[in-house]
Amino acid sequence: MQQQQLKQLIEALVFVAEAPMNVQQIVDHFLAHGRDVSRQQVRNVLAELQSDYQERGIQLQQVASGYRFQTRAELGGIIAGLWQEKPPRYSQALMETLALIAYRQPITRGDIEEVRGVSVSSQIMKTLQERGWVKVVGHREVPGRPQLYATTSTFLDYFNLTDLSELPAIPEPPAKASNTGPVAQEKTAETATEESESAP
Amino acid sequence: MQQQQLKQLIEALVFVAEAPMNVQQIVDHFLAHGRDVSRQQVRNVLAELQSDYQERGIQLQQVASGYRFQTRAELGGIIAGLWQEKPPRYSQALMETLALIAYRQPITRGDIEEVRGVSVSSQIMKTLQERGWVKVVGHREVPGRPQLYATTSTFLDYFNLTDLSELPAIPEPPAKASNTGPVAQEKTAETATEESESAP
Amino acid sequence: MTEQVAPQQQSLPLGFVRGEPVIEKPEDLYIPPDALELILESFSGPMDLLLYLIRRDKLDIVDLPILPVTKQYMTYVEMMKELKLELAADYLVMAAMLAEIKSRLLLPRPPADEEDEIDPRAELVRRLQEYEAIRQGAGHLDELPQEGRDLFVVHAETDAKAHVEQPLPDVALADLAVAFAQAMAQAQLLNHHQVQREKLSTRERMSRILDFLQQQPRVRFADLLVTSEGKAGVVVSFLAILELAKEALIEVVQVEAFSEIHLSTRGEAYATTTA
Repeated sequence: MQQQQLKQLIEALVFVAEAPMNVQQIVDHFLAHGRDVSRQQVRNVLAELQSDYQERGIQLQQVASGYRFQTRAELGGIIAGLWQEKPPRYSQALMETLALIAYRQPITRGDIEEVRGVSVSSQIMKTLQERGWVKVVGHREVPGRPQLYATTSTFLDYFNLTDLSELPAIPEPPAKASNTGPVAQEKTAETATEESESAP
Repeated sequence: MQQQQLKQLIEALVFVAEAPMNVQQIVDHFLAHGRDVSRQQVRNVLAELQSDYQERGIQLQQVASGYRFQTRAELGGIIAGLWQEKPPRYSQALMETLALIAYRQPITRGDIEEVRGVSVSSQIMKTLQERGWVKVVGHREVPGRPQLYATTSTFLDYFNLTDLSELPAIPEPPAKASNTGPVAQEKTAETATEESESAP
Repeated sequence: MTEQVAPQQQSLPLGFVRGEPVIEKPEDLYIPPDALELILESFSGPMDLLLYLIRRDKLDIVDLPILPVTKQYMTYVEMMKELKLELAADYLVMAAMLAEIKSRLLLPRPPADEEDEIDPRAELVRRLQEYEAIRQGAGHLDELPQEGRDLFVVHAETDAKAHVEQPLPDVALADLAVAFAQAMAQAQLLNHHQVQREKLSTRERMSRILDFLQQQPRVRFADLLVTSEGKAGVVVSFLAILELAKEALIEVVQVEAFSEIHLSTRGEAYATTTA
């Protein structure tokens, strides 16, 4: 296939797809149509496209689940006016809960309550799960087997991130007071194992 | 407003709008956000955008109700694969109707209904005729002159048959209740005898 | 949000009544409960309130001065109690904790325990630090460009959907036989009588002859007996014609003895006779 046609096709594909497309999906799509394209070729084309759209009103953005075209963030205000409804504003309580799950995942409801000092409302957890931002990834093996929550790729997509490492840094959680130290470490180790287990 | 920013905004607006946008709608949108832009300016920008996208996978197209971005017509075929669905399955009612027509032709709708105990939907007859598997070969000269259905050569071709005598022998019907068992067996035995008789 | 109600005075800002800041709650002045509620409800919890008090008074989290913080915190909790705000329960837990830390700090410590003793404030300090980090994280999240607020995912129109061919269902021959068996089994259940299965080749020939008669209204009997199919073919055709005649689907006409026999559909025969 000619380079020019390949580029046009990938561009059109990403524009037309209903969800972000990743490199593998693009390769598979071509394969399904009897065209052999390597992952590297696709990656090169995507990089070229990204630079083509650098100065335009829309951009080719890589998010967690793939590539998508989106408007420049700086133009947001005036474009938002196209719709009657205002974008939703989330409460401080919801944003704190989301931040805890994002920065300290996997995390139980009890952990969230301890940091925030208030019980977590079921409505907040429901909203976060309905938006597809948060999901249950396992249980902590302690009495009651509380559910462990983590963020999803939908969350990353929504906040325009490729992965969690792109979250702006915050201070590390301070170590627990010395007498509780060993317990805290044990918990962290256990959590880490659970995380790797729950990864697909 | 700077020319560059105006262009980015109009580009993003046309991309984001749910329906094609015309020049007046674009002018009105800017006005609603306190920005004065002339129709001529908007037209110039649209012309520029059209030429920018000349060689790309998508193009800025003017249609009756305004401007919109759409994929190049030549790419349609390969992009279509994004929506290619798996073939559906025919309903049990359709399969039984087809089977009755195949094994009992020529047959009227009334005959089929008598065997199946339920009315045959017009949709089923339409589907079978559209598929080219079944056609009307005459009328039974009884009141109402019901149409007589038979299978076609397309039907034989699809199932890779030379003629109807190659239709498979009727398998034992799945026992619906234990007391119907012997009856079903009896029938199968009889069927098998007939089959061997009808062989040339 | 809470920063808006955080002026630099040492005194407690309760709110603004008719544009005037209310510093202390005067006994004789009526403060609309709505205004107070608004301020108190702007805190997302006891940790938020505590952090606000510390930050407002520019206190050091690590060297937390428990006494003044507890006093100020209690003033707010009292107001919440008066207003019967629903959140009070969570705030009371914090109040109890502050009171406990205060009492432990005030208690004289036995010299032997001096080294092992952990600062009773340590756990609270740790929680405050973590809470502050998370609040910062929530702020970061809020500042990230968000879909539907700052940026919009765009799609292009396409005529590609017109190229999508709706695939037709696949049917296996065996499925057809099974379907027939099922239909017949159903018929037996319905009718309680044997449904005879007729010879396939005959039924097919019947269809073919009827179809033939659709295109050609009158056919010579002899034309239907195709010798190329051999004896069996002739027999099948003959049987099919007899069956069609029996079922009154066709008209068999012979003008005189030994003359050519013609076949026509019944409708056609009627049409000819009436014409």
